[in-house]
Amino acid sequence: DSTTLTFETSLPFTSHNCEPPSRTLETTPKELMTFFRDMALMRRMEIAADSLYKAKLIRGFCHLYDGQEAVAIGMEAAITKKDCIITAYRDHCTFLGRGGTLLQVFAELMGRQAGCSKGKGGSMHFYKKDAGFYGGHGIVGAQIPLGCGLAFGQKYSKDETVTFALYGDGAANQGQLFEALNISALWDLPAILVCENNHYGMGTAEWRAAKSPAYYKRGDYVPGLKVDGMDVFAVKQACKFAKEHALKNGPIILEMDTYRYHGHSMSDPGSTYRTRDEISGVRQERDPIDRIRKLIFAHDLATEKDLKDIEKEVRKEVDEAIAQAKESPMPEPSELFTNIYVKGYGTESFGPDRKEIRTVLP
Amino acid sequence: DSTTLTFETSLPFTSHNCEPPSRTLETTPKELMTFFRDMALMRRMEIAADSLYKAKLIRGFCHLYDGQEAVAIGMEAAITKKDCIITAYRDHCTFLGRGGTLLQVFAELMGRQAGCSKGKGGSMHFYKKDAGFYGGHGIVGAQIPLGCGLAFGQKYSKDETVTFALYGDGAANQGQLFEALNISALWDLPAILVCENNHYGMGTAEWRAAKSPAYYKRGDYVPGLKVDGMDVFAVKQACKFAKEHALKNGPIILEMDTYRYHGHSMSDPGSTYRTRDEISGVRQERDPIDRIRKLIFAHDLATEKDLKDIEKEVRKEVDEAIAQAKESPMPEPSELFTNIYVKGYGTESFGPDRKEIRTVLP
Amino acid sequence: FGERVRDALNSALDEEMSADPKVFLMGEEVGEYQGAYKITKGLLDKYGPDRVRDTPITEAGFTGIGVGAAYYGLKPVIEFMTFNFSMQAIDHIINSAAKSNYMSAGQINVPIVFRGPNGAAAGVGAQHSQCYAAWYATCPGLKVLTPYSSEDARGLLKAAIRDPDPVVFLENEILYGESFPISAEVLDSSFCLPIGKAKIEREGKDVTITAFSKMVGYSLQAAEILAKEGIRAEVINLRSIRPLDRKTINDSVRKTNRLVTVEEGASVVEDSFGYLDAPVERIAGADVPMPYAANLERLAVPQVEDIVRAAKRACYRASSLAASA
Amino acid sequence: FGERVRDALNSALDEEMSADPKVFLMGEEVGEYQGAYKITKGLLDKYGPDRVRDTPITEAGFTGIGVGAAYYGLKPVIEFMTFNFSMQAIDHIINSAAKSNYMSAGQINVPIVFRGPNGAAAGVGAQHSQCYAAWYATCPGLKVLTPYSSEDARGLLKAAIRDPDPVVFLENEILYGESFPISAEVLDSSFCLPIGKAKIEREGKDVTITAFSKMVGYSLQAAEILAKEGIRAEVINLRSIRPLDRKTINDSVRKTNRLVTVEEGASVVEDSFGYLDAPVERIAGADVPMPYAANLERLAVPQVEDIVRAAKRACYRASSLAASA
Ligand SMILES: Cc1ncc(C[n+]2csc(CCOP(=O)(O)OP(=O)(O)O)c2C)c(N)n1
Ligand SMILES: Cc1ncc(C[n+]2csc(CCOP(=O)(O)OP(=O)(O)O)c2C)c(N)n1
Ligand SMILES: [Mg+2]
Ligand SMILES: [Mg+2]
Repeated sequence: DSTTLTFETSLPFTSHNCEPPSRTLETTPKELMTFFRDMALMRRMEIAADSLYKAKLIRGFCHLYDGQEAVAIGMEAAITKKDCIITAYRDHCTFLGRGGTLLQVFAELMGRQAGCSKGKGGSMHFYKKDAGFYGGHGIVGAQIPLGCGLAFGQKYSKDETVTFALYGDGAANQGQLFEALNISALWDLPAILVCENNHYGMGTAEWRAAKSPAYYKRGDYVPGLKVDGMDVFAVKQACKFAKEHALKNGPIILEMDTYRYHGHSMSDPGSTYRTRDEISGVRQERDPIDRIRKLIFAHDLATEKDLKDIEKEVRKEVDEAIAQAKESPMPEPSELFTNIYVKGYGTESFGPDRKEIRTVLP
Repeated sequence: DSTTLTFETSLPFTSHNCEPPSRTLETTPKELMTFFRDMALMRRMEIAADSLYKAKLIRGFCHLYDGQEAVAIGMEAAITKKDCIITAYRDHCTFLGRGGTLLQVFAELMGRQAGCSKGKGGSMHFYKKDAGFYGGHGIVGAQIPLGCGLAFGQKYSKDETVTFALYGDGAANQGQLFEALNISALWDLPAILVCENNHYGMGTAEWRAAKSPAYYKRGDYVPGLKVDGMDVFAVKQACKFAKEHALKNGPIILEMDTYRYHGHSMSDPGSTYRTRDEISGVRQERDPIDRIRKLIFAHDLATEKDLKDIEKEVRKEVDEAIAQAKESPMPEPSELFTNIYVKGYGTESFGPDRKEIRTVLP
Repeated sequence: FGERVRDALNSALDEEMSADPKVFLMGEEVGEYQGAYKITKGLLDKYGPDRVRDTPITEAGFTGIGVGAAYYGLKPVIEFMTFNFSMQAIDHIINSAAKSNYMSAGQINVPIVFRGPNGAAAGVGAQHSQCYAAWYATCPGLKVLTPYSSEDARGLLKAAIRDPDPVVFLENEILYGESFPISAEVLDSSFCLPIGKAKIEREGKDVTITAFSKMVGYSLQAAEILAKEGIRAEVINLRSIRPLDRKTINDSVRKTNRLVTVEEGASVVEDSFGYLDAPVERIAGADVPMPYAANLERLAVPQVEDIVRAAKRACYRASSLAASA
Repeated sequence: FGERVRDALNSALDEEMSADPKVFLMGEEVGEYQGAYKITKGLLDKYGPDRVRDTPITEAGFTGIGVGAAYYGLKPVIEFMTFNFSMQAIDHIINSAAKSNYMSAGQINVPIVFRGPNGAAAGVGAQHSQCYAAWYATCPGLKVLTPYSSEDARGLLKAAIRDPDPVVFLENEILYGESFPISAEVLDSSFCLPIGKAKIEREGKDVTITAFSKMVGYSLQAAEILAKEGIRAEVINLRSIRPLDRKTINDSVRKTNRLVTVEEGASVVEDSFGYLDAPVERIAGADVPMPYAANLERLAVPQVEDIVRAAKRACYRASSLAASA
């Protein structure tokens, strides 16, 4: 189980202003099997969220990550929970990758007490500070300077850790990225900007939003690396490389070439601005789970049935978490007024009818 | 007077993603003499503003342009008043270059009715719409997208004209620059971004504010040109080139290597973050007026005394304008409430004491 | 014969674009995607990509470009996918748009419309639910319109586009799908509403209720309930919150002597009005970031019963005062 | 024995930096230049470039970085050269700082201070004179402090830095150079003021005047003038506008039965208070962008005589009402 397997990433890395890491890497059967299971779990979780949404158990926005699992998993495999991660609203799987539970995910999506944000955040606002996950941000691009700020904290505290700030191809044009990158470069912050290029920002294809969609080069004076984001090993290799680089030399950009299978959010069928052929082409040729499945078979690490069994297990886990989440009560009404300020540091607050509800804050 | 003189710009142009224009250019004695006079007038105007400020006849912020005159003059020489210009708060000379009068300048600085903004704008907010000058903006960097918007208007209206948006080296790091540039490049807007690199943003040297102070390259996928901004002919040549480029291919960046002699604004002595030697070195070796003076002598176009006479004339013009400006009355109190909305389109407004002053807007 | 607010907005855009070639649209997903909320549906096809401009997700950049185009004399209509994202560009709305006519003593007017859904939608959490009415309403140089019905949507949007000053046009996502009866007059392409005039949606003598946007509907429901208890509420749809139609409010209050202001976000109507028998009753958004959970969300925004209660309080207090006098 | 507000702010920063290594400063020109208004003078020398960070002119970027550092547990003090430029970064102040503790149900608190001069200075025109008190005061999750005197400056800034929540700290450029008497207690490094408590600067029985920042000084001058005419004004320095010390205001109004609110920018204190014999009198900035010319500028902001007039109106109206009752 811990024998070493050696192989190459699907594609060579393309680099900008730096020497790319080696394509050759090592893994173990155990790691391969873990990757398979973890990605299958994420996939199943997102598909279940889709159903729950359609059943009206989840409200508002809900952005699913299926197709992009290799990025979350490969990144986690390269780093520790002392490294920080921050991302946008498409955050369910990132949270899971950091050690969040399915129950916390589903309960949050349904607005229940057992949710990771006690039902107060919703789909876009997951956090797990104890494992270095700082959200879950709804404003496109805002998480980039925030992530550089985490990196600032790490460097200031001499923690020898790094921050991965994830953002989409749409976000990649945001001015605050360029501002934060310049500051990070001036101050050698251990910030890794990870552009998850799924080729669309909502309904806008990358080339319609960016004059130069070569996102790994957009840092100009900052090094960058283009990575096959559908290959969990390439992601892992790139993140390891980036972490070392960042600790020594400051910021670097990783462009992950990936794909989202779902529409942008639940209101987007996801098929008006791209062809069904394009989607099924990616599913057939580049699916990150399939790639691992094939590797497992190629190395004879499990049978078709073994993997089916894992998928069944995963399905059960998800179903159980959903059942549990449904049991979790809605937040107490008094929670409306908690956490506006740190406990003990607020004063008072009012409801819509100030004469009726005036609360001394906890 | 209209014989052709041929010579070379002080330095070769350095280019990014484009073929630089030729260093060789032609001028006439007339143009040379005009450049001298116009720059001398600007210089004198700014020095007079300095005195008026010290005499407490000008209040608030006041940013002087002396040292940078070649940029305003060279640019005007290459374009027409149908082309647009927009700049930041250091706007007195740009306004003059567009055909504004000394009286309008000084009256505005003193907050008088005869000011170009009737005393309501102040030093940072000069405009001359009829000559394509759109201000005069106090928020660092904001004028860049605004300028691209003017270029949008020109293209939309098929006017075959271009916009020059001027900004400082400090402003060059602003995120909105990168946002506007991307959009301009996507839409081929005839926008010319002119970075007046005077090497300091307030007290911050360029290299402390920018990881890459090669501003002509900061457009990444957008072409750029580095220009000796102390050489009015280089500026003229570059602006002509840029205009042609922009009409055909969309945006381009011009970095003008220039220098401000004064402090950032009147409260900055300008000598804590740079040495007096540095300043006097530039004055001696690169002064834009001196350069023209030397060319005039080299081509025997005027005597020392001729130029002295011009300088005297210029001084008199300035003094007269100041005298006139002092005669101009303060705005009528009723002007407090004009121009909040377009005439006839407002409703009412209030003074600090709503019970006392409630005005139906003009 | 009803029309949805969405269609009313769409037809207003369509007609103004067809009437004036200087009008163009710009924003995220307004073109090929037909609008994130389909307000701009069909307009790309009809007017082409020069006049319906899909932008990257860079609000500061495209808003600045819009304002610059307005300086030049075009009439941009800028869509914010939601007004929450207007914060990225708020410097251009305030400093570049609202103040230019004044700073230039009338040289540079800025005929631009900033529009999009504002305030609470359903279940979208704290970062996507803010109401910007109170902020923009404090800014001289801006006009701030808040349509409720399809008539409002058409009439006010057309007015906003024709206006030579910058207009912040605050729509409401939940109203987009609502239908309102609409007259032939309103459907006429010449139809337009005056900026700064409120509309009395329901007449009454006992208490004045002012509201805008979605809260007008709630107030009408409250008035219905109050009527059953013999309280005749006058419901004023403010339509414009800058300028505020003080005359209409004052005239109403002079009649009813009682005022309830209803606002979904932070308080806007901070004027003191005369002729009051009872203190102004204010119903507004709770003093909390918007929570996600459905039950908390409901507690965070005004409900019909809040309005009913406040109106009764105003009436009973007033009458008890009168009795004791 | 007086101290300038500038020095009070400087010493507060100095002491809190020395007390807590997690405190650091960030902003434009705060280091080598010693601060555009010299508030951070000497601190770079004393604490070094790791803790006194000069930034490029990119407010969105460095504010976001500051907020991120606060997520991580540091205690950043972010200087805006003036609060006008906070608009570039306002999304981070509101969406990233103010809402995070709530959205994360208490996981991510944000101990950060945003400080700098706010509101009108002298002769700096429309884009550099805006008062942001009204905007920030509407935002749950933020605390908004508005020092007037040197005591306020020291005590409130130290409180802000020690506080675990995001604090918007609105200074006033014109006050920087003003000296105020200051006690030994206030000079002690342990000194700190509670957040949310107003201070009665002058006691009086006839009319309550609430004000913050520079307007406290104007109100005290007005009270002096009123005293000569036999009107004893109570002047409340609000110190904090979010939270607002309703109790102190209410207690005062219960005594005087008359209220004048004085605000340099747009109205903040929108609460209704009970016990009033006369309607609230509001003095606030004029409804115009700030003009440059000195005479117009004076008309645009409240003057002492405006306060005097409003106070008299409140008193005479009240007494004439009393007479007619
Ligand atoms: C500042 C801002 N503008 C607009 C939006 C609306 N919006 C949410 S997600 C999104 C598309 C983002 O695309 P991308 O960055 O590629 O990320 P992806 O959704 O593909 O993961 C848009 C426009 C927003 N949330 N924030
Ligand atoms: C957004 C913003 N931040 C800060 C300021 C304050 N400020 C005014 S000018 C200036 C320096 C700008 O330097 P640069 O862009 O190089 O232009 P220069 O003054 O050298 O012409 C600063 C920081 C401002 N006006 N706007
Ligand atoms: Mg994308
Ligand atoms: Mg400069």
